[in-house]
Amino acid sequence: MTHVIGQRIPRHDAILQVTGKAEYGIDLARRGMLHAKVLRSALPHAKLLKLDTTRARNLPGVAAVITAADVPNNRFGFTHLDQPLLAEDKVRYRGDAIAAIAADSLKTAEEALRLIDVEYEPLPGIFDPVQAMEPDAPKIHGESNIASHIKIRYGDIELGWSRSDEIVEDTLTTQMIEHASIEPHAALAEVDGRGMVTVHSSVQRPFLIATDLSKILKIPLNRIRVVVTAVGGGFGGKNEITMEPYICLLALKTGKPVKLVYTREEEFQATTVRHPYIVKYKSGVKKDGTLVARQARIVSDAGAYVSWGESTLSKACIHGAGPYRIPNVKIDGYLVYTNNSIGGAMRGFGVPQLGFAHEVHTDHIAEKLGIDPLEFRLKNALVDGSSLPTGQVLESVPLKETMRQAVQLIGWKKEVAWDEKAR
Amino acid sequence: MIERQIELRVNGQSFTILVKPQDLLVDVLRDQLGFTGTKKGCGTGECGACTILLDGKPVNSCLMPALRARNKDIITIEGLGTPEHLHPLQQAFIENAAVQCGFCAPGMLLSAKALLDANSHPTETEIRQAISGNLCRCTGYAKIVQAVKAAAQAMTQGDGNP
Amino acid sequence: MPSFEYSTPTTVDQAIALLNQSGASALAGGTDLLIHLRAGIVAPKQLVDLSALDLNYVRKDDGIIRIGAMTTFAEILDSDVVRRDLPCLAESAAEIGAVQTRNMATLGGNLCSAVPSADSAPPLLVYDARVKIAGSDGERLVPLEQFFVGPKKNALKPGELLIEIQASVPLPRTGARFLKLGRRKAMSLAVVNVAARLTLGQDHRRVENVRIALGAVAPTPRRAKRAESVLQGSDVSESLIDRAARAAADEIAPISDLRATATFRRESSRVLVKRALTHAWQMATGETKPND
Amino acid sequence: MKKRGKGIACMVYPIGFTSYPNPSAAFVQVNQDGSAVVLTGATDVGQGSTTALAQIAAEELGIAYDAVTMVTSDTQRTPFDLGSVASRVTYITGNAVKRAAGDAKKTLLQVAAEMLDVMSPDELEAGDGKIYVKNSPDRNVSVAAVAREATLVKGRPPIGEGSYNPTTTFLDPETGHGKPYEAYVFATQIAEVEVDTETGQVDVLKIAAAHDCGKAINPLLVEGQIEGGVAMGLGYGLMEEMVLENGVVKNPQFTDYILPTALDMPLIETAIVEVPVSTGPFGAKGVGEPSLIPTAPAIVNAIYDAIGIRIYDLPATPSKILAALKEKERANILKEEE
Repeated sequence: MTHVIGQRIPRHDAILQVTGKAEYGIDLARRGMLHAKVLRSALPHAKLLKLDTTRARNLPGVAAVITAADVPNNRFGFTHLDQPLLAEDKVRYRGDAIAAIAADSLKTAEEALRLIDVEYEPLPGIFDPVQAMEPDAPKIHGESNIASHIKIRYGDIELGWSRSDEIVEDTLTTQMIEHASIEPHAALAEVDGRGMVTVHSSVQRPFLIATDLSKILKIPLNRIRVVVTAVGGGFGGKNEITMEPYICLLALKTGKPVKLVYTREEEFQATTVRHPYIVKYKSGVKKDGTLVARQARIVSDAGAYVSWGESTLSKACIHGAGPYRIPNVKIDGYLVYTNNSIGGAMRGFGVPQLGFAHEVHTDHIAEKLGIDPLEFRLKNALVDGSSLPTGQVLESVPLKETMRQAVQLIGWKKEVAWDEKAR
Repeated sequence: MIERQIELRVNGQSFTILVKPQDLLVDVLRDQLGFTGTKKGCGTGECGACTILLDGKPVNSCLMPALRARNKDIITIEGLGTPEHLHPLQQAFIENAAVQCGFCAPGMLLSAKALLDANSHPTETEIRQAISGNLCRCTGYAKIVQAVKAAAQAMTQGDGNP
Repeated sequence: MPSFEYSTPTTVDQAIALLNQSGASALAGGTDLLIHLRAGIVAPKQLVDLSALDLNYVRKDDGIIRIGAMTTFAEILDSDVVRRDLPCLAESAAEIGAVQTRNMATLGGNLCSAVPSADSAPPLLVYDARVKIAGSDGERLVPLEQFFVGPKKNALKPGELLIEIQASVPLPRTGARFLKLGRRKAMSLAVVNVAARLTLGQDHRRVENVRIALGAVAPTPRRAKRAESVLQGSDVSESLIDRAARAAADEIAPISDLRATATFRRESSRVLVKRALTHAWQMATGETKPND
Repeated sequence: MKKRGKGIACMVYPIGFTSYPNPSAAFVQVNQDGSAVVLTGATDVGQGSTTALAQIAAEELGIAYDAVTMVTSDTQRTPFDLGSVASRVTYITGNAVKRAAGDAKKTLLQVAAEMLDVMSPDELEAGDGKIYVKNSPDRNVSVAAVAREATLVKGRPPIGEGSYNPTTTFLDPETGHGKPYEAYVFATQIAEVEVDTETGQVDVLKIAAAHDCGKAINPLLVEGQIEGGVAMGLGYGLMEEMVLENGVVKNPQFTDYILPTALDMPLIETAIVEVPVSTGPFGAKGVGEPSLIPTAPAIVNAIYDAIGIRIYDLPATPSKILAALKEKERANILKEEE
């Protein structure tokens, strides 16, 4: 019998992609469609004193302008409902949207953007998450800039230190990263005679977009349809709503299809990023190379809103001990508001940051002990039946086998003994 | 600003159109003529998604006023091959999984075509050089390089119909 | 994109007449200008497209190599004359952008942009290139060194046009090398770029003539004259090259920016000057062929 | 001088959402000609999930890959799916599709049992577009014939539904204990680099990437995910960085936000470590996100191996490497003077 599983079958739609026939978000077009643009904050942290859209509205060719007052439910967020769709009394980062415009041409929409009058009262900004944790730091939301604190406790960390022959400490930092899908965010919204709102968008999670739209627009889910176009790269950047509510509101207001495509600059300034992390590791180890304790303190720069920051940090903390058997673990993760770009979902969800940190730290420990980095890893690697610091027992753990096969492909600096039993 | 009537030759076909001086070739191709296979990823000539062939040479159509393309031969992805009659490069891109999200593919394919037109037996380095102006965020380029090699082989063996 | 008029003159005189109108801007390859237009950094009333001027050529006559200002970097790379006589310029052309950029960007445009990192500037500086400038009062020939007057500022007066780049065929026993550090291997603006040329005397040891030029380490591409004077007239040696490289690193004025720190630029300038001179020396003595 | 070094990095990564329920659902209909339509809300963002899901449906129904049409990602045409995130589609949507196909197959087998005159559908298997009696494959009937019989004679169109939600628990807020995920994958990457000790330039020569993904539904696509992840990891390790000044992005274009080009990518050698898991569809787990995780640390560890400089803050730029080399030189001179 022939099996389909395991076959090297090319993508089902590759023929459309290589002939230029795949329809991406940026390719959408409707007769009579309007083009939208979004006004972003000129300051990283400020009170909004005045917002006057009269001049923009009166520009010939402008079909509609929306501000916070036009949004039925202006708050969204996954774990924290902290983000306004359009700024109300305050702006918290340079990507905050203040108003959106639909016009008969992109050029008119761009021109109208410049005719919106905004008066700000600048507030002190805070851009360093460590400073933002200080009690007297300017506050971005409410009473504290610490949006969440995640804890993992496993074994007894003090006992771990007391049993260690050597303790190694490192501080590692990672930078802010953009998803940089080659296709920018792009979507088109249209409303039919029955009041059905249809959004065609280049997104990774249509059902999340639909439920968020339903809440924001206060329209039941059976009147909202999200259809995903060909997606020109996602990597987590097209995980959540970005532009869809604006174009839906503008389409509802004008009765015409509305399209919005972000410029590359907007992609960088106004969409989510990979969180920068500061990770302090402290590990205790026996002379023979057995890891006995590991502590991590993680500070994540959330940016102006939590978005997926808490779930990202949580995943990072869970994997903070790395792929190793360590009986005593203590991990603390802090998610901190700043006036920087918003950290969101991105491929690896916090683990690339931690992966860099624990693997460089692990090499440092091996060096201190004078043990080969591969041998040190083999000695401490997770195996079938090992536990993570969450207490979860793992079943299928071919970690050592991945080490063996990687070495087979490229070679290693010295011969190591491969344990036959522990797969 | 006055619109001017110009003739553009795209994929062997002539089009008489009205353009403004500030109209970019990429927008004219996509919005006026419907060649939406030409993609737009940055607007600053850095990603290569808008690559077209101008008199056989790859250029970024986002950095070119449409007026400048008068009297030149333009090839877009739609002119490379169709689903019914694929170019060997397109065939090789499909078979070697050289496309993931596919957004860079049109520009990438045209850069590769210009290479193979000039050099039927490119080395791996020559292939990488030829596509180094086309960013891909999905594939790590490995399968793209493989596909170009495979197409070169197919074309020199005469299996192809370039 | 703002609105503007567009003209495509077919003679240099026509182009100059158009460029004399207020708000006119010359369009060469467009790889810089179109980006600036889109970003609103410039807003010309009129673009004067130079592509119909017949300025795409590389010629050699009476020991002078003449390159039309509208010659693209792809054409420079293809030119046997450039590859043989000005190999260092060919090396820099190969490092500019990627294929698409090289098919569009022109030598004249790169020089006129006068950005500190312009890759074609250091090689032409070490070949003592001159630029031919046409204006309503006729033509003038300006040493390239005097063409760069500030960051993104060139010596063109309003209404003037750079039409040709000239360099003399180097003497025998000449070696030259262009080296560039970018942040990746293609599509990279120079973090530091360096060109060096050495012409040795008949004894194959004495430095008859030396030129060293660097980019991205000062407000303009510039020669390192103190470094040149270390070598000029002396017998070339490894230690002398070392001293010259140190002198070059001392006389530049790098800054820290997104692309690199000033310290890095200074240190790597020293290394690149040393390597470029060493290569040029080997080439001048015949140990190395161009483009090795 | 150029010095070479090798560095290793390992990883554990989970499949699916942390703790929160994250179900996927699917509908399958087998047409009268033996082809099938699969409805799923999962989105193919380039990773090839739609192709892999079609393979799962085809395998379960015992029909050819080409006989499956996928309808995806439309909130009013396809059933709920949490989305293409968290490396979850092959595993979770894959399980949903397999269950839906299995559900449709149940009808087929019941009808076929009568057609082939066997006591129980359990005696039957599907494969190669046929339904046949286990151990006597000569006794068979085509899926098309069965589907036609089921639909037009028995009046029971072979349709199926399925959903899957991994078993997870929320974490204790004080201890972090619980079962946040159902499955985990593991990986090792080794990088070989060459560092120019005078300029701090790092040339990545080769990367070996060995990834556990359970069972590879489609090795071609798995390789693509690994190679692409390595490229993203290389950018993370060596070049990419958004620079903000007072909240303003200073490099909002590809001019100064540097992604790797084809010339920057080394040879990538991949190994797919296949250890099927009982909970995954045909043993599959996932590979989407993990492929980028070990790359940056493997490169940074290789830099250390080459020149004895450990970079603690990403990206490992030549400016940082050269500064560290100079610092080390100074320290060595001081040591010698002591």
